[in-house]
Amino acid sequence: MNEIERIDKTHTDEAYTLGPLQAGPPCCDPTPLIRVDSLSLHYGKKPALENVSLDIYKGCITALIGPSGCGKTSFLTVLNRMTDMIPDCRVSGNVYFDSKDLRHPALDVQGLRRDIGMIFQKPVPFPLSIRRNIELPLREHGISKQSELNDIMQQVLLDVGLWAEVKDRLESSALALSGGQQQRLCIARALALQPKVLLMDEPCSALDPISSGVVEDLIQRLRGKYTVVIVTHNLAQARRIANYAGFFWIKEQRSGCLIEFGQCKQIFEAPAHELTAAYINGSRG
Amino acid sequence: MKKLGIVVTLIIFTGAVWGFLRTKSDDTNIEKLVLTGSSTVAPLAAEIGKRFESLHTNVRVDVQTGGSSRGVSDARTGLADIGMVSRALKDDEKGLHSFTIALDGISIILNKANPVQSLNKQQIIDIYTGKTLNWKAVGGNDAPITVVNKAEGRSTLELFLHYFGLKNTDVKPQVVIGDNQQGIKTVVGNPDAIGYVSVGTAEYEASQGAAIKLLPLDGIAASIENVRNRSFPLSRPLNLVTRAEPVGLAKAFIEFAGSPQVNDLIEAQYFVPVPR
Amino acid sequence: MSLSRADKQLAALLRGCALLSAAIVLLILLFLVKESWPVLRHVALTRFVTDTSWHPVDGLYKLTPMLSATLYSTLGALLLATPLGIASALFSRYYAPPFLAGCYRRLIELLAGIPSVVYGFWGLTTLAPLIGRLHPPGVSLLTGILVLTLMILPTVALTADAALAAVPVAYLRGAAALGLSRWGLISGVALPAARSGITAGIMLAAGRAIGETMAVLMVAGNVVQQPHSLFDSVRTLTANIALEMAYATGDHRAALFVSGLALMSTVLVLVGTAEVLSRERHHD
Amino acid sequence: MTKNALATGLIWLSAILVSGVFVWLLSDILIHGLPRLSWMFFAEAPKNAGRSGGIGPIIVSTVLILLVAMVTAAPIGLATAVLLSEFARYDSVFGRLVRRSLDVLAGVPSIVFGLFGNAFFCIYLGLGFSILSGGLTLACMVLPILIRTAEEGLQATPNDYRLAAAALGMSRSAALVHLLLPSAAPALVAGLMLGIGRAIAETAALIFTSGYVDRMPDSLFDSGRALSVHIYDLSMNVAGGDASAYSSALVLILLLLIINSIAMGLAKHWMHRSVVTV
Repeated sequence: MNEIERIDKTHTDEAYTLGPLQAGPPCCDPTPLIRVDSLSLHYGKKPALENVSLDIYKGCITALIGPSGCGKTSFLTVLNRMTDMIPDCRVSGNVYFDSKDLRHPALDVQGLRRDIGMIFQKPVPFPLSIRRNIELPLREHGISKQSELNDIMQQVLLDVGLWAEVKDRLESSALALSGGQQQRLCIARALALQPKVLLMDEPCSALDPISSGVVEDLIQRLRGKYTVVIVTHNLAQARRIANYAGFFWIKEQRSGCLIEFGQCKQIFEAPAHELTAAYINGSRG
Repeated sequence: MKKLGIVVTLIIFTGAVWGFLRTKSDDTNIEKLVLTGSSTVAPLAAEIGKRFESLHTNVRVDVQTGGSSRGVSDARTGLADIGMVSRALKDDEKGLHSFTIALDGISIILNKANPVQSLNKQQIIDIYTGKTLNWKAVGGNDAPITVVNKAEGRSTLELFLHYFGLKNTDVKPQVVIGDNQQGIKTVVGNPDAIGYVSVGTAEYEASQGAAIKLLPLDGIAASIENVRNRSFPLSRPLNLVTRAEPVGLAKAFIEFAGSPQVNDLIEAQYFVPVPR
Repeated sequence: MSLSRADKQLAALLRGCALLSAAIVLLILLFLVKESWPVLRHVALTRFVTDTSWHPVDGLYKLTPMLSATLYSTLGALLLATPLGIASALFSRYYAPPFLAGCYRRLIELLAGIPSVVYGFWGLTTLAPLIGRLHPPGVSLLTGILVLTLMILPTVALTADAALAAVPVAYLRGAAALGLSRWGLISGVALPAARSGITAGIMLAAGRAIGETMAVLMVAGNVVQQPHSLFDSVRTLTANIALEMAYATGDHRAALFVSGLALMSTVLVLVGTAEVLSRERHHD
Repeated sequence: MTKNALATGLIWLSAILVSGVFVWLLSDILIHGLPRLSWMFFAEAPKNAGRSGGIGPIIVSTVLILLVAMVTAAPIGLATAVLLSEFARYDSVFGRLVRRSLDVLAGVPSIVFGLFGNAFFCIYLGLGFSILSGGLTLACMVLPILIRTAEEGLQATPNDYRLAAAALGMSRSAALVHLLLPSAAPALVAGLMLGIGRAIAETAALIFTSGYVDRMPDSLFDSGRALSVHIYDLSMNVAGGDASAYSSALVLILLLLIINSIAMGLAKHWMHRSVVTV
């Protein structure tokens, strides 16, 4: 047992704070940051999502749960217009971000993706040094003063609890880091752009329990300052960290739909829909 | 990485600019003479050109190859000042002015190991038309004959066919070659081969130990000497052709090419100077 | 495809370059048609197949023997060079110790640069006499195929090597973890993963084999006849152009350009079939 | 086990066969070419139609022709490859049209290139017999190789990089310059070397475009005889030219070795600086 404690201890005694966050606003102020109504999505002729409508509240953590293949990840890709990267993918319905129409063709997509960061299931560090991994997106978005870059880098590496482990080998290759470290580096890279929203597609599924524990702690600490939308299979994790939860399911014609969406407590303790209840206590799916 | 890319492109750019600038500065006072045509005549013309350049400082002679027909067409269109043709002009080319600068004999060659010493005209005709297929019939050892013929349109082919009264459709070759050196190497590589190439090249290669030997034609030994004294029956003129009566630089060059001053060059290329 | 302004400009510039490279082929085809027009005007296309023989000076333009010689020589060279080329790529990638692999790759890169004249020259002076002992005259379709194989082998080997280098290490580790033998790993994982790179290499090599002029001219014997055996002396379309272009005038010269057009159409047919074949396994 | 052993045996056998034949060819060139090789051979101009003297001007012409060919073909080739692999959707008609025309371009015989180059660059564009028209003709010839290898290299880079870069709001061109090109560097360099190899090996195309003049070229508009043309002329048209043909072939191989090692050095340098791979 002491082995686990020792690892936990090493993290806690390193005084890492979430930087300028302090307490942050109450997590659920009433106006939703992202409103989605009757959204559906097709890859070629195959429907992936059927009229999904939900709201995502500023500063809260929203978990999307459901069996694999029910369109959770496709839903995420709509929010930061990554659907544009997928050939012959058609999206219908309307999505508002900060009360701007997210699907408007003239929208500056790069600006949008700076405001809405995304973390993939498999950590994807660039084949560059740890420093350049973080600096490259920043330089792209116009920050070029080296001192400023160093500050931001140190700040975000501290935020993700990676600074202690890498501060003396910033020039070494990011590919040499472990899975957990790489995922935290990717999160740091996204945080460096100070996004308003962070989309996380099963961030911990490829990680060992310890690293995924560290990532989970990190997500908890993001609450309040960042709006987090996390897709996860880990119901315990969702119950622990989410404020809101959405339950997706696959309809007969192989397309995903939203069964139920609401406060996390209500979904997990008193689900309205019997399908959600069955999925929650694991008797189906 | 960025600095390196910039440095490299800078070097290339200045190199190109240097290239372009150079043309503008010295192009004004250099007179250029362009010759195109037969690849057989080109080495000789290039050597004569070099000597001509050493005698006239601000002249540059550019010799390009591409074959006799290119020499004729370029001379006719004016693309080239002088055309080089390794044969007498055909009847539809009579409009051009031609000047013979050297002669080149054509000799039958066999592999050195072939016991056959000489072949009369009829035997050669039978071999080339496929009537005789085995060396035994003409006194050689029992082996199939490999007939080496030249490609269509070549001047040596036309002279060979004309001399033996054949049409190219009658000839049944086993191997068809382009230039003389290819012919020589084919015969060297195949003891049962028979072919025909220019006398000068064959005589030089035989003297250098190549496994070939020259057959006499109608009893006259195939040698540069016999071509010079016109006793050797089968030879072709190497001509320079111009569209109109040559004038200025072209005239000077043609006279120089026809003068005895270049005889040593002509012999160095194993051709035969035209007796002035 | 949502693109920012900078990307749109870049895309436009790139599209220009792509059009430029595609336009070159059009220019060449146009040039060939223009040059072969004099003979195409009054000689029916069928005559290029039905004439008794190829004697352009006497107005006979039979191309088919040369066309089949080109196809046989290219096919023969590909049949030999592909396995050998892929084998050398596998050798330098998976079998040879690093130092030996490096030297082997340097050797192959070197040979990609040797002029076709040197291959032809060597073929004529050393290879042909050897084959001549087997069956005179020594210069034949077989010698042509062997020399062509030597020439296109570096192209196949180098492109296959680059394609294998691009196979992600994770694939190989995964397969090795399953306890696959080295050959199982290669044939099961590496080759399928690198298939598109290898086929591109083979296409390039086929292009080079069809387009080869000098080396084939020197070793194939250049007799215009339908090849029946490997030891027949044959003339390919390219050798035909190189041999006679220097001394061809009028219709003869135009007929040579027609053989150039015939060659280009065979390349078009080959590229078309390759395209149809590759269409089923659609790139995801 | 036997299949594996059989494969190993076969692969070692084919490697030995291939290197054996090639060493036989190279030693043939080395034996005949080495005796005449001397410093003078590199510096002097050819004399007596190339039988004696050196090949100084010819080396300069060859390098200039290669430079012109590569400086024009590399950017256009890379741009086309980037378009085909990054910007054009795979099944787009335009993309497939360009690819097919490149496959056809790769099949064009060198003699046709020479005649086309002569008609287009020398006569139509009025460049005449010059290093420039020779280089441009070679550029057309080398384009398919550069584009195909570069495109394969770019397509082999993991798609995750493109998605990750896009998710960070990076423009496609930034992702291209900082991520995709460096990680495709080995394929790009391999393509470049194949292209240079093909260009330096070209004979028939240059006879009609860069010409036959073996004088030291003053500018890109001067006609300059390339090494391969010199080797062709010596072995085909000049009696007794074989010896210096072999030496010239040896010089060509040395030149190629130098160029390849420079390209490899550049690749390693470029790879090391920007892409730190495990």
